[in-house]
Amino acid sequence: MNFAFWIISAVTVLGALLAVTLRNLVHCVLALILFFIGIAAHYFLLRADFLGTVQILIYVGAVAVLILFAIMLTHNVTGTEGPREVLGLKWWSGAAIAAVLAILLKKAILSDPLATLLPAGDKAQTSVAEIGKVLVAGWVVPLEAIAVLLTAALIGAVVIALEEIRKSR
Amino acid sequence: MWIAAFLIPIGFIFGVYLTIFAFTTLVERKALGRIQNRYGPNRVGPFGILQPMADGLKILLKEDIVPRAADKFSHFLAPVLIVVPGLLVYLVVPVAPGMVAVDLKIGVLFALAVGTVSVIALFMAGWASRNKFSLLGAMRAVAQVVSYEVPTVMAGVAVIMAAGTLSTLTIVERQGGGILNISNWYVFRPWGLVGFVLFVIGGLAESARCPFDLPEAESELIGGYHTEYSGFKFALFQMGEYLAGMAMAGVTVTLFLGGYMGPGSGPGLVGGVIAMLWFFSKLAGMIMLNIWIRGTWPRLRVDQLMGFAWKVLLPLALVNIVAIGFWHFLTPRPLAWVVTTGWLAIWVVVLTKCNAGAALEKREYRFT
Amino acid sequence: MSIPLGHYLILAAILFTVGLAGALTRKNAIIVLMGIEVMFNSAILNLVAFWHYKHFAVPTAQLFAIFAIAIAAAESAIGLALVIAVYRHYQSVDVDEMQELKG
Amino acid sequence: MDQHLQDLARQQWLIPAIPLVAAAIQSLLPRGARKLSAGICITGMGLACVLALRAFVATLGHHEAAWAVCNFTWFEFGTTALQLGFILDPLTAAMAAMVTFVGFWIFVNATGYMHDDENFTRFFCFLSLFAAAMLGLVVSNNILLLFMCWELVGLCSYLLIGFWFHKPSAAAACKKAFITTRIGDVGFFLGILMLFWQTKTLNLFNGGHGALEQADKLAQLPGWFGWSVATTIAVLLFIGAMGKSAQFPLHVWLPDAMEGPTPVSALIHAATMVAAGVFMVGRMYPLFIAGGSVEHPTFAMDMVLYVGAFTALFSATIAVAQFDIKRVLAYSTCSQLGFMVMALGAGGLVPGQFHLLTHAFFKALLFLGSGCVIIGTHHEQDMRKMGGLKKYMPITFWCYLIGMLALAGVPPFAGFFSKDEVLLVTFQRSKLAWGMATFAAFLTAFYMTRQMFMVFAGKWRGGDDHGHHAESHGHGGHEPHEVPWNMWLPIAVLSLFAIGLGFYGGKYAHYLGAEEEELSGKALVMGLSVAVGAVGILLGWFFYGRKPLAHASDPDPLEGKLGWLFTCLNRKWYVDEFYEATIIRATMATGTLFRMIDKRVVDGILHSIVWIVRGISHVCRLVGDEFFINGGFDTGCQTVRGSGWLMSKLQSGRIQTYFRILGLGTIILLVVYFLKS
Repeated sequence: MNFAFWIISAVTVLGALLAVTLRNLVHCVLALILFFIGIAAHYFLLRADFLGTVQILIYVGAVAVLILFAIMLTHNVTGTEGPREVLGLKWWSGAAIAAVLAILLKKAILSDPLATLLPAGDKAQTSVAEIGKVLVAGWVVPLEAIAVLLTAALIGAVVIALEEIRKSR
Repeated sequence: MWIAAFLIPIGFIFGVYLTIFAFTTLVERKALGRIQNRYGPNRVGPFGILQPMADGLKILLKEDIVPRAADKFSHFLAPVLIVVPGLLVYLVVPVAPGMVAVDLKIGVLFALAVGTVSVIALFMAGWASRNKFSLLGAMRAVAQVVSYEVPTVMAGVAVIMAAGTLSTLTIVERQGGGILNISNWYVFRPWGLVGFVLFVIGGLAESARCPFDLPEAESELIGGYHTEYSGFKFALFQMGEYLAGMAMAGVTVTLFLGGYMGPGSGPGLVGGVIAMLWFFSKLAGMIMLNIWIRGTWPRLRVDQLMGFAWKVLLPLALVNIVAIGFWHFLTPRPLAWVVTTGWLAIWVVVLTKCNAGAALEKREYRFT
Repeated sequence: MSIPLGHYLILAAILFTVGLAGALTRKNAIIVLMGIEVMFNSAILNLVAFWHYKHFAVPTAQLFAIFAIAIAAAESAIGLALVIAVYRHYQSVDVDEMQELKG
Repeated sequence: MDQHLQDLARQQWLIPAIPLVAAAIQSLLPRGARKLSAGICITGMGLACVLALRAFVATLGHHEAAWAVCNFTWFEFGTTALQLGFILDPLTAAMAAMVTFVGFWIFVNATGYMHDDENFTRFFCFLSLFAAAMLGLVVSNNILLLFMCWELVGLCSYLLIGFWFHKPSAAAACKKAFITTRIGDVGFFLGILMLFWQTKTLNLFNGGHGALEQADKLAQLPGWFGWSVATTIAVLLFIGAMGKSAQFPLHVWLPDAMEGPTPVSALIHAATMVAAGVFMVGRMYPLFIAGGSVEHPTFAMDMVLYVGAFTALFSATIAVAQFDIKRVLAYSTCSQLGFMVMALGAGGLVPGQFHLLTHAFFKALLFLGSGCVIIGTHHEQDMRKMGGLKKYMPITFWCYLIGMLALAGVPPFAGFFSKDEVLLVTFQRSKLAWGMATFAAFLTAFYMTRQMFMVFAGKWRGGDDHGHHAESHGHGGHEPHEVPWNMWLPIAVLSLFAIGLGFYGGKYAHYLGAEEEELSGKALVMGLSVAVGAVGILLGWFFYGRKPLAHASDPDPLEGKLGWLFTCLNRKWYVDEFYEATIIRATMATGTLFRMIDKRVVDGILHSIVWIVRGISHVCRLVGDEFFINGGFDTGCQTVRGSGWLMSKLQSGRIQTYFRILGLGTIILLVVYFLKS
């Protein structure tokens, strides 16, 4: 069971790393998609199936495509990155900060007693229906809020992107 | 041991569906021939039965050309990604009672989610071949798939609300019973019928077949996103396309046509076999429907296609959800029938009326 | 034999820092957005891990996760729209060139 | 009667006012208004003359000295009030009448003399201004007003002497006149100050507590050099008089004043201005005699006496050797003034004043006569170039003769009586002075006859010395011609007075209120003076009448006799040269000395101070301002800008920088968290 965890986390980390370091934008997106699928797999491992599918549906289906479209719109079609930028002070400082943060987090996690908590065993997995019921019953207001937020985001994105067409004509 | 438990369904899926794919190509060409008043392929083997094998062999022997400027990695990966979602859908399609590769509680959602992956594959294919036409074709395909996916999912929501569960098995079970295991099919419900139509149209659009086969419309884009592919990759593209089509057909069957439910299908071995027979016959029927449509309907224009998806199908799907709502809460059955059919009829009229202008506007030619 | 929570936390931490490093070092705005997406997902993974190990019975965690994913999606949509608009102005998505809002 | 006098006194100020107004009007007239200007001037003088005579007549009838004063407040500041006043007494009345009458006729003569001068209007404006000043001096009862008019008179003499300012000699002469009189005025001014200081009032007669009424009180107070205050004031005032009346040390300006037109000389240097000094002494007489008696007079009286006597003798000697017709008369005036001063010094107020009056008339006559001669001979002034004018200018000759006889002291004429009185008084006082005076009288008679014969006898020597020049003009020498009526009428009138005035000597004494007293040795003095006069005339005839000069270039007969003495006399005893050598050089020397001191010492000090200050300021700028203030300030705002710049770097607009800062922040928080736990 846990070797699946290692494989999937390896895949996820690889995806993330590649997404960040690759030169070719489209390859980055593909790596990112791999990363998203890795995360979805983790959700399945953690027995949060619904989340897994939602993750795939939203991220892989929508966000990845969105990013691809963004790349298409803002880049020359070849999508190749410009000349490899010199690893200036900026690059090193960024990496240094991230590394230090990683060390500190790791130290924090290891020192915390929670780290050694073991899974509670195979209790009944919450079914999607349950989630649905709770969602609609207890969390209706947030649900509606999220709905409004998403519509607003939708309209906002359209307005920002569209402006170009009206202007160009 | 548990690995074996995994391998058998995978083997079944591969074996069954791939052979169905092979023969669908043949049947399609013969049917189109028939529609076009000509014989289909009948040279290879009796009545052209061996034509698929010949095609397969031919494609295997063909040289696999990769354009120099192409993006090696994604060029190679694209065909694979197109095939995978098609196959993944079959995991959740119940062939016989209890016989489903994986009985996911969120089967339907999984099937639909996986469908979205194909979008990326299309794009990668188009983009990787560094060809303006293929890129245009890919962009069109992506746009089309994405815009038709939404109404399809919404239509599926109606069924899920009716069945109350996402698991495909339970949905099929719910459609059983009734007169000869048929009357309970969702297709015989008003909202079910609307949902069925939406699903069929969605299915055609997603697999870019017939009226919506703009991406690789020969006359305009010389084959769309898979122009640069040749040899086995091209075969994979064909396979992916057909599998996606059949996958949508399978899902349609499970959701609306009662899956393996039919007179005589039951839990036992014999019932199971009869159920499987019912399932595959319904599947064949749906495929024939696709081929039939392909043979008869003209290709849509891009703006008509997009307009149709967002201005007609989506509203209809939302209306359908409302209808299922009425159906669910209006306890006296006939009242439910009247209300939902009336509601749906009104909306159908309204939608066709307000979209009439857009859809059928007279096309003015610049160079008369 | 099963995996302790610590592993997931470390995994999430690593993913988060990788995302942060990406966001910090890369010059391309879209890559930065992707970095941010990675950070988002690592956070949600962390949340789900905690849910799985401590409050398995309670479904609300998943709600939170869903809401978080929804928000992340909206955010990335807006982000990308902005990037497109900025691109129109700057004719490039180089983060360093977008300096006009300076002190 | 007294009320009438009081009214007249109150109208006294009109006499000077009318000529003043006339002068004001004339000053506004354009150069072309010649007739109008002359008319205004003469009418103004005529009116003043009428008023003066009216006042004179009013004072005649009184048995004792008719006397009225009118004081009024000029202006007040704070508690002290400055008062002015006018006086009507026999002295003033007589003097005013004389000045206006003689002035009138001189103005009439001037119209002829200045006939072809283009600044005609300006000349007559100055004349009326002068008349106003003189009359103001005469009628004032306030010593300050007197001093003001005194200065105005000095100014007018300057203007009139220097009338032909384009002649350098005239310009120098008017300056000389003005400065010499100013020197005298300094003494006068000190006297006024002392008088005011002691008596606290400037009015001479103010109902009891006027300046002069306190003379006896002043006599007791100790003044300078051991004299009493009164004597000191008297001495100072006399110095002023010496300057104005050309007494010995300060007489040098009078001969040079002849540069002015002849009517000016007649008016100013014969009749009026020079008489002002004598009049002022007469006016201030109580101060002079205060503290002393006839037996042992005060020092002031002695001083006046001997100065007068010496001046008379001295200038008479110079007059003998002069060739310019006007210079002879100038020196004669000088000696006659010496006689008047001597008379005053000898205690004879009345003889002095009476001689002043008579002298005014016949000296004005002589000057106007010389004016006529000059016009007649076309501006010829050198007696050697004249001669034989008797036949050409008969009227002028006869009037001039009368004037000469009066001056020489021939009995029936005015000059004899007044000079005799003077000699008589001097005889009482001091034999030395009387001897000098008598010799002076002899010299006077001599040089007057010399002048008569040189000018009127013999033949016309005009044009001789230029010899060939005259012929080249083709029509022989310029024949002298008789002067028009408006020139010889005045001298005719004046000659009448020169004859008749002498008989009124006794009446004049009574008029002035002096008590009649019989003086000893009257016959001796009178006889001697007549004899001396006759001898002088005979000698004059002997040298000059018998064989008048043939040519202008002939040497003067006297010159042969006297030799070096004659040239010495002609050079005016080298007094001018002496002054030039001593005083003027001394002042020039002191001037240059002070200039050197100023240049070296004062400038030096100043420059060094300036240099030091500049140095200090330079240092301050360098050290203080530049280094501390600017430096401090600059560094201050530099740091502020620097920090500002630093902060702005943070807001660099690059998103990733903000991200990095964010990361840094979280790291720090974590570190703190670890450190704390």
